[in-house]
Formats: sequence, structure tokens, C-alpha cells
Amino acid sequence: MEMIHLILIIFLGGAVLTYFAGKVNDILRDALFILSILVPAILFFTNVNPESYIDLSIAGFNMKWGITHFGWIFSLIVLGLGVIVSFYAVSFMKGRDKVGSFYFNFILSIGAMLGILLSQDFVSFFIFWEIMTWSSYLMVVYNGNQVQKIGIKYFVFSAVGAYAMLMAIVITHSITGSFLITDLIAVFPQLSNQMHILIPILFLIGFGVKSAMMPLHVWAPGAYSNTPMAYTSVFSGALSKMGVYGMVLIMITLISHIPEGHWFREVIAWMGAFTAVLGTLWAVAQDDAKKLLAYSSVAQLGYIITGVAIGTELAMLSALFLSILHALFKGTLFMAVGAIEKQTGTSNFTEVSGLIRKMPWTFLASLMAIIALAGIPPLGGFVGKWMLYESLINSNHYILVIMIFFSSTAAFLYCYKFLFGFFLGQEEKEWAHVKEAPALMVVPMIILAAGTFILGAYPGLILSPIDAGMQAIGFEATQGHYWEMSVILNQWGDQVVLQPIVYAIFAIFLFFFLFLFFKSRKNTRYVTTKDISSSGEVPLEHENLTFSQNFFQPFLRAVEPVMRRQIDKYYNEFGRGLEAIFDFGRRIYTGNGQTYAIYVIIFVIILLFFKNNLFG
Amino acid sequence: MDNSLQYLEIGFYGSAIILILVGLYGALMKKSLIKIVIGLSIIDAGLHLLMISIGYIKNGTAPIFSGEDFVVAGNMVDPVVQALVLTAIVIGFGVTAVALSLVIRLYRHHGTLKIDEIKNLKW
Amino acid sequence: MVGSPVLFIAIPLLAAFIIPLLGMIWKESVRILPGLVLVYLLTLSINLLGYVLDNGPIIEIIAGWTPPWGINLVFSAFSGFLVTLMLFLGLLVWIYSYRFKRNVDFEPAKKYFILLMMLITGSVGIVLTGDIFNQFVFIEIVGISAYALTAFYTGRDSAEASFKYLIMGSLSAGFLLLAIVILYSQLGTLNMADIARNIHTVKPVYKITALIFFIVGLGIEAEMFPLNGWAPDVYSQAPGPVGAAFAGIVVKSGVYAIIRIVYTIFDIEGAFDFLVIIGLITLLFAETAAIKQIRMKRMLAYSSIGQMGLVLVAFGIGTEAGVFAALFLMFNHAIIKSLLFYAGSYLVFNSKEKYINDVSGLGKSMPITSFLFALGAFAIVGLPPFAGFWSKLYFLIAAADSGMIMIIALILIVSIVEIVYYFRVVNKIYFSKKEAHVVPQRPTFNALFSMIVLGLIVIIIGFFPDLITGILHDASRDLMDKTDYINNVLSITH
Amino acid sequence: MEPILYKVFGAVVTIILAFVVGMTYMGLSRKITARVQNRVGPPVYQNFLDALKLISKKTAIHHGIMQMMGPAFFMVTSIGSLMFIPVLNDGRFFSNLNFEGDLVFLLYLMVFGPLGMALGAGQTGNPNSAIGVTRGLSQMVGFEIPWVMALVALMIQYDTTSIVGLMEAQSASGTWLVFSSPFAFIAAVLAMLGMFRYSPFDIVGAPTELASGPVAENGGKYLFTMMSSNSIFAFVKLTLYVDLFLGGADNLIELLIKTFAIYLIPMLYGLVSPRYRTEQAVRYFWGWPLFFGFLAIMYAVVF
Amino acid sequence: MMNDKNSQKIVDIIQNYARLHSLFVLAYGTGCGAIEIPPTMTSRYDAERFGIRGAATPRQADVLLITGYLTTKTLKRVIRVYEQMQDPKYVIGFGSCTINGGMYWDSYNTIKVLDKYLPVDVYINGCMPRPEAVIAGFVKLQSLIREGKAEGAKLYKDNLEQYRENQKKVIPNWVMPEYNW
Repeated sequence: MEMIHLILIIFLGGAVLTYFAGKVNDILRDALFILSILVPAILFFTNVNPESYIDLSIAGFNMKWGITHFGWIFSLIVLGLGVIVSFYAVSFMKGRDKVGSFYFNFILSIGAMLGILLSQDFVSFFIFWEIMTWSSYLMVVYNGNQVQKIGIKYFVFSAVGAYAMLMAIVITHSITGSFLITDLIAVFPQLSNQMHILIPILFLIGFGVKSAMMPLHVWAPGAYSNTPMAYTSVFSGALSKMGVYGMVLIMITLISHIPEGHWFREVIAWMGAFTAVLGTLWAVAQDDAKKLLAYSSVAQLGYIITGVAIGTELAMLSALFLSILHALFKGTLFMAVGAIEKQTGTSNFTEVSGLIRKMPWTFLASLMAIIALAGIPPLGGFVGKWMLYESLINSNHYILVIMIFFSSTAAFLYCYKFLFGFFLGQEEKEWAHVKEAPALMVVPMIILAAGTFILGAYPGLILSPIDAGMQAIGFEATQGHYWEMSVILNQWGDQVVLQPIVYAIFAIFLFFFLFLFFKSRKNTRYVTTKDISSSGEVPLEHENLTFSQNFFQPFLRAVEPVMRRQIDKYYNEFGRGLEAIFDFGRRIYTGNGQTYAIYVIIFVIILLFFKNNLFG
Repeated sequence: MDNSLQYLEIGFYGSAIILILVGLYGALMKKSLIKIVIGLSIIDAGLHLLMISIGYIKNGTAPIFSGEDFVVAGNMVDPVVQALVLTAIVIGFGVTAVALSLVIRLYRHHGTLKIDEIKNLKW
Repeated sequence: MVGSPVLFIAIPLLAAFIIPLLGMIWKESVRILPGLVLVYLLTLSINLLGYVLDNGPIIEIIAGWTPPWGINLVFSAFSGFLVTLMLFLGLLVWIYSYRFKRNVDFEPAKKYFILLMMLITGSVGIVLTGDIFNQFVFIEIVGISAYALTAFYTGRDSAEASFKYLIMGSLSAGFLLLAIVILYSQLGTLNMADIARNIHTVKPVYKITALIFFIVGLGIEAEMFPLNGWAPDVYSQAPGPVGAAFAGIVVKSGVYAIIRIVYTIFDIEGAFDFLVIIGLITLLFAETAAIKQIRMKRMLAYSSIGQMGLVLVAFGIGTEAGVFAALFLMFNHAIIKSLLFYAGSYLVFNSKEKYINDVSGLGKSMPITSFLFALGAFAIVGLPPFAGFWSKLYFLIAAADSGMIMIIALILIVSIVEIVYYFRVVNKIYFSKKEAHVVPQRPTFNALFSMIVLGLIVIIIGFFPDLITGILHDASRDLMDKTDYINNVLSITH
Repeated sequence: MEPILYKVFGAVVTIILAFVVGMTYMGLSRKITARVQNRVGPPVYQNFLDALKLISKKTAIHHGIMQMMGPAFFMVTSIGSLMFIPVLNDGRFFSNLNFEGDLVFLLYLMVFGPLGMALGAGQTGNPNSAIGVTRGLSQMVGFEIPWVMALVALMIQYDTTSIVGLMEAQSASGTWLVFSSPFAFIAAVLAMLGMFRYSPFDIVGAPTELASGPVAENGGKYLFTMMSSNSIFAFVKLTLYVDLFLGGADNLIELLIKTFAIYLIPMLYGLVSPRYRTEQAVRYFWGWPLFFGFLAIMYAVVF
Repeated sequence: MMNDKNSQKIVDIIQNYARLHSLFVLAYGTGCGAIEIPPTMTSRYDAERFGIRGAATPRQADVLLITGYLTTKTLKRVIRVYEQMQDPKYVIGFGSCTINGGMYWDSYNTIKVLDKYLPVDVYINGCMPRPEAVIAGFVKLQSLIREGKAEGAKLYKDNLEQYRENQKKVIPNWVMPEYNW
């Protein structure tokens, strides 16, 4: 048996077995759950060689499975994040009901994502895509609140995307007679103009939905925030990257071969930038951490999409680097929110505050992730952002630079809100009992957060596989010095040397911190956050002095004209209008048997009347 | 062609069509269930008449072979349509019977025979 | 060759008459006998199908009259496949309704099984016969037994539904008769093959008028818009298994009849386009009506109508790939819709109004039924790795190869509507609070068995579609080859 | 490659220079403000006294670890960004790390400080601090945009993102960027008004309304660290402006003159301005400064 | 080294020099005296030339300026503010009311002698004291600091129980964190 088959079968069988093991024994179930992600991951990284394929045929469709160097980058995200989060999930799900179905969907979606990366033909690509979609859908509705709204919205948008993709696939097949991705890429330049536009647009819709691109993003906030946080890490970190993967693989390779490609790139890049800006603004306005992170994910994917669309070497490097990094820090943050929610029972900033002393490790992980998210050196986020800016400037997209920078700056607002809302501020008595999350939850967070740090100092670790992957999809090999040292360089030869920066900054930082801390520890004591200067008043225990309502109200007032127009509303109106039309349409079934009989006669008369048009 | 026979033929077809139209009127316009059933039966009757008329040949003999009386095949009326009509009549009878039993059920259930008032199931 | 196609008609018809007699002796026999009959017929049809696939179609002549004069039965790959499918579904209906409720009285059971046998007789007859008037007779048999089965429960509005069905059915029967008369008056024959051979000699006016009357006459059974007003009422009022039988058996025979008429008998190209158009309209109206339904079975009914519209579109493509896709769609629809009806009827079993809301939160108390319903929902909207996906894919490929891009887009949009209403129900089942007044009804063992069989088929075909594609290819090739059909039938001598 | 000790020594001298200059400028600003208000004002070295006092004051309490880390973050940022700024043209002694970073890097490094301060302020639990922080961050989003636009315009004009590169370009062409791309300068200067947080953009730490905002809970060493970081940071910003727009400085005297000239702009503007509310401030930055920013970019693209 | 007396003395001198030239004043505007603070700080009298400037919060302040009478109600806040200030810290009693109650000598809800409750380093008498007097008071405080005699905070720490006793006499609902610098 081929290793790829084995891996996929372990995923599938593991999912089913884990589900049924839950009926027998909880520990067995947990162990099976971790194993059925861990084992395939190990098998995959040890035994599957990139660029070696197997052919098989199902139902008359020729399929080709195997991983490209390019897909390998994403498999790193999927499996890496999957394995780490699976440990977290065991602890997160302890004591909840329907754990079995959670594990089932978890394993299945990880397997499906790997399947997407493995499939080199459209049929299996689509199959895995849909499995991924419905398994993640079942996660979205897992909690059972607002399923009819959020769940259906997610699935409808996913279906729109998937069907657009399916349409492109069948059109492709009708033209090329083949489902292999390489065949489409080979044939594409010779197609008609109409197809040059139609096929990329359809694929764009398909992948744009999953990667939450601007007009198609409305499902994301609800879906991300409604999913159990253990899965949202994967959802936002890995699953949305499948859209990016597809976009790079198909969009960029396709449209780089056609004359109209330039315009496509522009449009997508602009959409990505708008996604980033609006996503950020909306994130700033949220009071719920899950929603905030969800919008933030939308915005971050906006950067990635922009990078992908620009499509120069550096831009692509940055997009892929950011993809990996986004998986790291957003995984951490969602896990942190999950830990907080598990410990306190809420994820709302207006309710929780001052957890820093209760959950210091969670705070540390969040802090590092936030710094990475904000793109502040020395953590990895900066490297990605830097490459993005450089590539945008080098490719003359000046306005996009401004937009991305704006969104990146405005991101500080919600970054601060996240840290302040949960960890800083008043320590209320209500949360005095809160304890640090179990080690099984904290350690994965710390591992991921440490990953952002390592990538900040040594981006070369990940940039070299990325470069190999990019060569696989037709980019030229980048010069070696991108990663030999941790120097990053733009096309003008301006450079940023990372290691000395990191060391220097940390040396200074440590010095000052130690200076302040040890110098004053002898005669410094901790006072509670009630002990503040508030006009001489002594705030009592029950008096809540936390500032968390209308947090960025002045800023939001300033950007109010932009925020007022919600795409969501238009979609809702559209949906409601459609349903009204549908409702009108079904009134044709009046319920009166005689009317139906009259329909028969009318039908006959119409047919007879138009018989020459119809049958002539 | 004999005039009277032509008129007869027109009479056959005409009355068949008139019957069908009358039946349609009854089935589509009348509000009473019973009348609708009657209308359907009249349509059936019209159709049967139409079929018979198609098989009719002037001066034809009955398509019956009995004993040694050998009849020229070309001169007998089409036996097939007659067989069809017989079958159709039987079927029509069955349908009418089911329809009438349903009417009884409907009347018991709804207390009315007006089809306008029997529309619990709609949309 | 192990048996004759005529047995498919004779045995169940006979069984229908024997059941009451046998019931006088041994009451349990009214339930067991149909099962035996169906098992026998199913094995027979599978055997015959195997034979047919190797050796070409079996033409059975009734009463020694050779075509074109006598009635003949044609058991080809196409019709044989459909017959096998119908009998299989019939068997499942029997298993399912063997003990639908925990205690069923003798009298209703007797009537029920008599009517079911007649229904299967008629449906199988429609598919097998090679004579248009014979087909008319079978349609009427199906009709009468269907009216009666619809009105089976006296407590509901079933008589109303049945009466609507009856009005439309009789009217359409009239048109069917007219169509037969027209053809007969022009060609003097009732044999399909003979008509097909000589149809080009008929004047277009007659030909087209006859086709129209055929379409109207058969469209009722095939749930074609706007002739499908009866369907939602009937599905919602008939007993659960009967709904499944309608969707799986009756409608299939109706579609078969139309397809036979369009593909084999007539040579009018416009009919294919007409099928596409009318299929699309059917699909559109049905799916959009389904989304606003508040009653479970009406929703399933509209969905069923929509699926038949899709099948008609697939047949309207007119290529072999299209026929293949259509057959696959029919197969999947039969399997999945039966599963949905089976599971759905138990979900709303104790609810008087059969509201969709009443299924809320039943995922806990009825885990297997709920799971199977969800499975069916996932499959019918075409999610891989379930059976429905492959048929949809084949259909889209066939349509795309014929250049119907806008139609693909339309159908995919409608599919999204379908997703919405099915997923709403699934969400309700699993993720909503239980309605206080609903008493969950655990399915009986036999019902569960039939559901699980269907569920397994859905999954197995989803993973291994190759199991079914071979025979579908043969069947579609068989339907496409018109001259072969004519030659096969007309070359028969004693 | 110079020996590492030479580098370290240079860095220490740079830091001390920045501290002294920054503190002196702040003292000067107090003096000038006093003179403008027809007062005598404190001595120029007043800020050093303040700093000395603050460091000698007891810091007996803390509200948690972030309160200590916040000022430390700020200091790291100030010193860190100082390291990447070329203080003098061709000044090897002051060169530090400035060949190893670029403008984008600096931009991001420079926002780390406010964020760190904000975290420190958040830990104290004083609602006034948090309110001040939200105002500050909002304003930051406001002024960063024209500032970045100005920088992008410069980058386009000379095809480099390196500060050293820009300085070399200026000395090669012989004209300062303030003349060769005036709109960028205008946009940058308008952004600078917000950056220095003088009036009218001083609502962040409104003393009576917010009890001095983010620093409300910080006295003693915390305040000292912030104050000194602030003065170093001021020096960083001024030097950056000088490097970018005024062709850098060849010696320290020139540096002092140029930086002070730049420093006068926000200070004097502040003296005659009332205070903006936050949203007014944000909208202010998205008005004319943004317009000039666009103009600058267009100018850079066209020429 | 640091324990060496001489070097400690030098450090003290430097520190005291810095302290006395950099007085951050928290003006607790309790009474009518607050009206005299603005002229003191602004152009006419310009206290900033002595390094005196306002502080917004007690955490940053060196001098607590009690401007006028203190009611029993505000006393608690004033004590709280004083206790929140960091060492070294000084109190200036401003106006007659802080000395002996002034014109409120027989008021039922005004405290008469501030020194009973907080250790006052410098009194400025007058009703109202003019800005010149205020500045004179500050200069006095500066000279006290220079001489190392402004030891109010130490006094307060040493005699905390006595002060507490006095404070609790006038403040019935005593809810206050412990003072343990």
C-alpha cells in the first residue's frame, strides 16, 4: 500500500475509531485522537517525498496524489498546527459533551486539508475540499448557538465558493478533457478570452470564500467565534490557508500566463488590501475576543492575499511566510481565548479583566503572539510585514502600502484591546478564583508563541522550504543569502539584519527590566489594582473601575463613515428579498385541486400554442 | 362519399369533442366535488367516442370471426380501438369508483363538497 | 436465462389477489407473502440483468402475437436496471413497513400490501412494456393504487391530497389516451418499436401534438412543472414508506415513460431542449418552494420534485454522458430520498402537524435515525464522500461538455437553496433545544434495518462509485441506441 | 569591522548624547514656553533636576510586572531606534547599527514604545490610564498615515528604503529632500505635530481630565524611565527628520542647530493651539496631511 | 562604599538639591484658597522658575498643598492622597484655616488643626495668603529640605498610631488600606 493511502486511511479510520472509542473509555478516546493525528503527521514527514506521485482511478476519473514542494509548506502548517492543537484540544474538551463528534470532525478536517494538499487533480481536490468544508461546518454549529444564522451563513458561503470552483472544474474538463491541475495550467494560455476571464474568476470566488476575501468574508466572524476555540486555532490558522494555497496554486499560476493577468492581480491585491483595512476596523470595534480575533484573521488574510496577488518573488515569500506565521500567532491567540473561556466562562472584554496574575503563562504566550501579530520586531511578524512592504513598494503599489500600513497600525488598537481587556486593568473579585489553565493547554500555546520568536530571529529556517516550494510553482530561485544568515534584503539591496537586532534589543530590554525589578524589589511591594489614585477615593471591592466599555469610541467615531456601511447588511437584505420571492413563487401551489387541473389544461394550451417554437 | 355518412362522421367527432369540452367545463368550473367527478367521467366518455370514431369504417362489419363467415379484413372496423375503449371504460369505471369513495371521505372529513373549501394542504 | 420478464408483472399481480385469500387462513401471511414475492423477483431481476448485460436484451412476447401486433415486454439493460432498482426499493419498503408501527391491525395491513403489490406491478409494467397502450393501462393501475395508498390514513387530510392527485391523474390519463389515439390513427400500431420505426412518416403536426399530449399525460407521474401540484400534498399525507415508494418507484417509472417516448419513439430534437427547460423550471419552483416549508414531508416532497427536475435536465442534455448522469441521479435520488423519507417519518412520527420544528433536539434521543437523516441530507445536496456527489459531478461534467454553462450556474445556485433548507433541518435535529411536547418514537427493528441498508449504500457508493458506474454505462448505452432497440423488438419471431 | 568595544563605546556615547540633548531640548521648550507666556520660566537644566529627583524618589509600590516592563519596553524602543539612526553623516563613531536596518524597520520599532507604555499603563488598573492609552493609540493611527506616506514618497524618489541610502542620495544630488520633495516634508511635519504630542494633540495625558493619563500611576523610577526614554525618543525623531529632509549633519553643532529648528515647529505650533478631541485629531491627520501625502507620492512618481 | 557616611552625605546633598529644585505640587483644592494657586503658577508670579510645577496624581507629587479648610468629609480623601504619595513627601498647610480653623473656628464639620491629622512641614498663614506668601512658603520648604529638616513623612511614620487615632476620631467609617511604607 502506498504511504499516502495509508495516511489518509489512518485519518479516516482514526476519526471513526475515536468516535466509537468515546462510547467505551475517555482516556482511550483521547489517546486515539492524538495518535490519529500524530501518527499520520510523523508518517507524512518521514516517508512521503515531495514530487513523487501515485496515480489511481475512481469512477472513471484519473486521479493523481502526491505532494509538491509547494504543498509541503502548507502541510507544515496543517500537520504542525494540527498536532499541537490536538494536545490542547484534549484538555480543552475535557468534561464537555459531544466530544466524540468534535474529535471526529477535527481529525477529518485535518485529514481533508492534507488531502487537498496531496491531490494533484481537481476531482480529489474538490472532494477533500468539501469534506473539509462540512467537517468544519459541523464544528461551527458544534456549540449550538445561532446555528441557523451563523452555521447556515458559513455553509452557504462555502457552498457558493465550492460550486464556483466546481463550475470552473467542469468547464476546465470540458475544454481539456482532463482533471489534472498541471493540464489546466498547460492548456490555459491557449484558451479563448472568455475562458481566460471566467475560469480565474470562478476559482477566485472559490478560494476567496475560504480565505475570507473582502466581499465574501461575512461568514468568517460568526464562524470563527462560534467554533470551539480548540478548533478555531486550526480553522483560522490552517483551514483558511487552504484558500491561500488554492489561490497561489491555481490563480497565480494561471493568470501569470495570460495577458489580462495583470488586471487580475491588481484587483485581487486591492481586494486584499480592503479586506485588511475593513477587517481591522471591525476588529477594533468588537467587544468579544473571539469576534475580535475573527475579524483580525480576516484582516491578516487580507495581507496574505495582497502578497499573493502582487506575485513578485518577495511578495510571494512574504505571503507564504505570513501564512505560516499567522498560523502560529493566531493559533496561540485563539487557544489563549479558549483557555480564558474555559477558566472564566466568558470571552467578553467587558466582563473579564486583570487576569495577568492569575494566568501568567497564557499572558506571556498572548503577549508574544500579539507582538508577532502587530509586526513589531524582533518577533517573526515583522519579517513578513517587511517583505510585504518592500515588495509592494518595489512593484509600485504605493497606495496599497498606505492601506496595508494603515491597517497594520490600526491593528495596534485591537492588539492592545486584547491584552488589556483580558489581562490588564482592574483585578475584580469576581475572578479571584481563576487559576492558570492546565499544562496541556499552556504548553501548546507557549510552543507556538516560541515559534514566532524563532522565526523572527531565524526566518531562514522556514524561508528555505518556502523558496523550494516557490521554485516548484515556477518562481526563480531566490538568492541564497535570504536565509543563510538571517538577513533580509529587498531588490534595491537595502537590508535588515535580524540577529544582531534581536540580540541587541533583548540585551537592552533585559538590562532595563532587571534594573527596575531588582533594584526596587527590596523596597517595592505589590499593591492591588484597587489601590490607585482616584481623587483620594478608596474604591471598594465591589466597585468596578475597569474601563472596557466603548473602548476605542473616539477612534470609531472618527472612522464612523466607513463602518456604517456593512456588507453583512446587504447580504441579509438580499437573502430576505430572495426568500420573499421564493415565498411568492410557491403560491402557485394554491391547494385547490381544481386549480391544479386548470394548470394542466393551461399547460397543454401553452405547449400547443408554442409547439413550433418548442419542437419545430 | 356519401353525404349522410360524412355528416355522421362529423357528428361522431363533433359530439366527442363537445362531450370532452362539456366534461372539461364540469371538471374545471364546477365547485362541487360530485360534479367534478361527473365532468371527468364525461371527458372519458368523449374520449371513448373519439377512439371508436377513429376505428370506424363506413359500411364496415363488426370485427368478429365466427364460424365459416370469412369477412374481408379491409372492410371491418378496427378491432383494436374497440378493445382499447373497453379497457379504458373499465379503467374509467375504477377511477370513478375511487373518486366517489374519496368524495365520501372528503364530505365526512370537511363537511362540505365545495372544492374551494377543501384546501388544507397548500403552498 | 432463469425466468421470464412476464413474471415481474404476473407474480405481484397474482400476489395482490392471493393476499386476502391467504389472509383468511393465516393472518401473518399478508405481511410475509409480499416479502417473499419481492425477494424472488429481486433475485430474478438481478439474474436477468446479469444475463442481459452479457447477451443483449430479452424480448418477451405475450400470447404469441409477434411485434408489431402483440404486446411485448422488453428487459434491456436500461429497463432491467430500473426494474431491479424499483424492486430493491420495493423490498426495502416492505421491510420498512413490515412493522411500521408496533402493533398494526390485520385489515389495514392487508389493504396496504395489496395496494403496494399493485403499485409495484404497475410501475414495473410501465418500465417493461413495449406497447404504449399497455403502458397506459399500467399507469392507470399505478394511479388507482396510488390514490388509494395516499388516502390510506383516514385521520389526516389524506383524502384531499388523494382527490387532487386523482383529478390531475384522470385529466392526464385523458391526454395520454388522446396521444395514443393520434399515433394509432396515423400509424395504426401501438408497438413502440414499430412506431419508432415509422414515426418519420407522420406529419409533424400530429407528431408534435401527440408528443405534447404524451408529455402532459406522463408528466404528472414524473412530477413535471406545472403538473406537480399533487406531489407535495400526496407525499405529506401518505404513510411514510409510501412517500418513499412514490419517490423511489412511481416517479421513476413516470420519468422512464417520458424518456422512452422522447428518446426512442419520437425523433423530435426540440424535445430535448424542452426537457432541459421544463426540468429547470421544475427544479427552480420546487427548490424555492421547499425552502419556505414548515412541514417536514412537504419539504422532502418539494425536494423530490426538484430532484426529478434535475433528472429531466440531465436527460435533456441528450448525450450518453447526460443519460449516464441522469441514471446515476435517479439511482441516488431513489436511494437517498427513500432514506430521507424513512428517517424523516420517524423523526416526526408522533408530531401531529409534522412541523420541521418538532425535530428539534432529537439527535440525542434518536441518534441513529437522526444520523441517517443527516447522512441523507449531506448526500442529497451532493457533499462528498457520499453517493450524491458523484451523480452531481457526472451531471455537471455532461452539461459542461454540452456547453450549458449558464444552466450549470443556475443549477448550482439552486443547489445552494437546497443546502439551506436541508441544513436547517439538520441543525434543528442536532443543535436546537427539544420541543417539550414531542415524544420521540424509536424506530422498529425492521425499519431501522432498511434505513441502515440505505445508509450503507449511500456511504459505500460514495467511496466506491465504481460499483455502480459499470451497469449505468451499459444502461445508458442501451437507451441511446435507438435502432438497436427497434431491430431487437421487430426481429423477434417465434 | 571595528572592534566590538569600539562599537559598544560608540553606542553608549550616542545614548548619553541623545539623553542630554533630548533633556536639554525639553528644558528649552519649557523655557521658551515660559518666555512666550511672559514668564521667567525654569532654568534650562530643570529637567535634569526633575530626573535626578525622580530617580532619588522612593518607588515603593508596583501593580504588577507589566508596570515595570512597560517603561522598559519604551526604553528599549528609544534606545533601539536610536541605534539605527545615523546621527552624523559619515560619523563612524555614531554609526552603531544603522547599516543593518531600514525605514520600515524603524517605523515598526518606533511604535513598539507606545505599545509597551500602554501595556504598562494598563497593568496599573487606573481607568484614566487606559482611557489615555486609547486616545494615544487612536492618535497614533491618525498621524502614522501621513508620516508613512511621506516616507514612501521618499523611498520612491530615491529607490531605497535605507536611511543611509537616502542621506547619501541627498549629498550626491546636493539638495536636501526638503527642497526636492517639499510635499513629503509638509506631510511629515504635520504628522510630527502629533508625534510630539504637544498641543493641540495633548489630550492623551490631559492632566486635569485624566490625571495625566497613561502615567497616572507611575512615579519615581517609572516616571524617570519614561521621561528619559521620551527625551531619547525625541532626539531620535528629530535626528530622523534631519537625516531624511535636511541632509543630515556633518558635525554635532550642525546637528543641534538643525534638530532644534525642527523641534521648534511642533513646539511653537503647540503654543498657539487649543486642544483637539481625539476624533478631531484623527480627522485632522486624515485631512490636509493626507492630501499632502498623496501629493508627495504623486510628485515622487511623476518626477 | 555606599555605607560610607561621607559619601552618603554627598549623595544626600545632591539628592536634596534636586528635590528642592523640583517640587511637584499636588494642589488639593479643598477650600477657597485654591483660587490663589493659578496666579501663583501663571505669568505674574511664575512659580515654575523655582522648579515648582503641578502634578496630576499623588504618585508623582512631592508636595501636598492643602489649600484652606478641610471638612471632616474631605479629610479622609486628603489622608488617602497623602498616603499614596511616595517618599520623600511634604505637606504645606495653606491659609489660616489649616492652622487653627480660621474663620471656621467654631464650625461643626471643619477640622481645626491640620497638624493633628497630617504632618505639616510648612504653614502659610493669611486669609487668603497672597501668591507672594505662597512662594515664600515654598522657599521656606526648600530651605527646610536643603537642611534636611523637612521630615514630615518620617514623623508620620513614627507616630502613625497617634495620627490614626486622631483621624479616626473625625472619620466614622474608616475603610482604608494599611499604611506601611
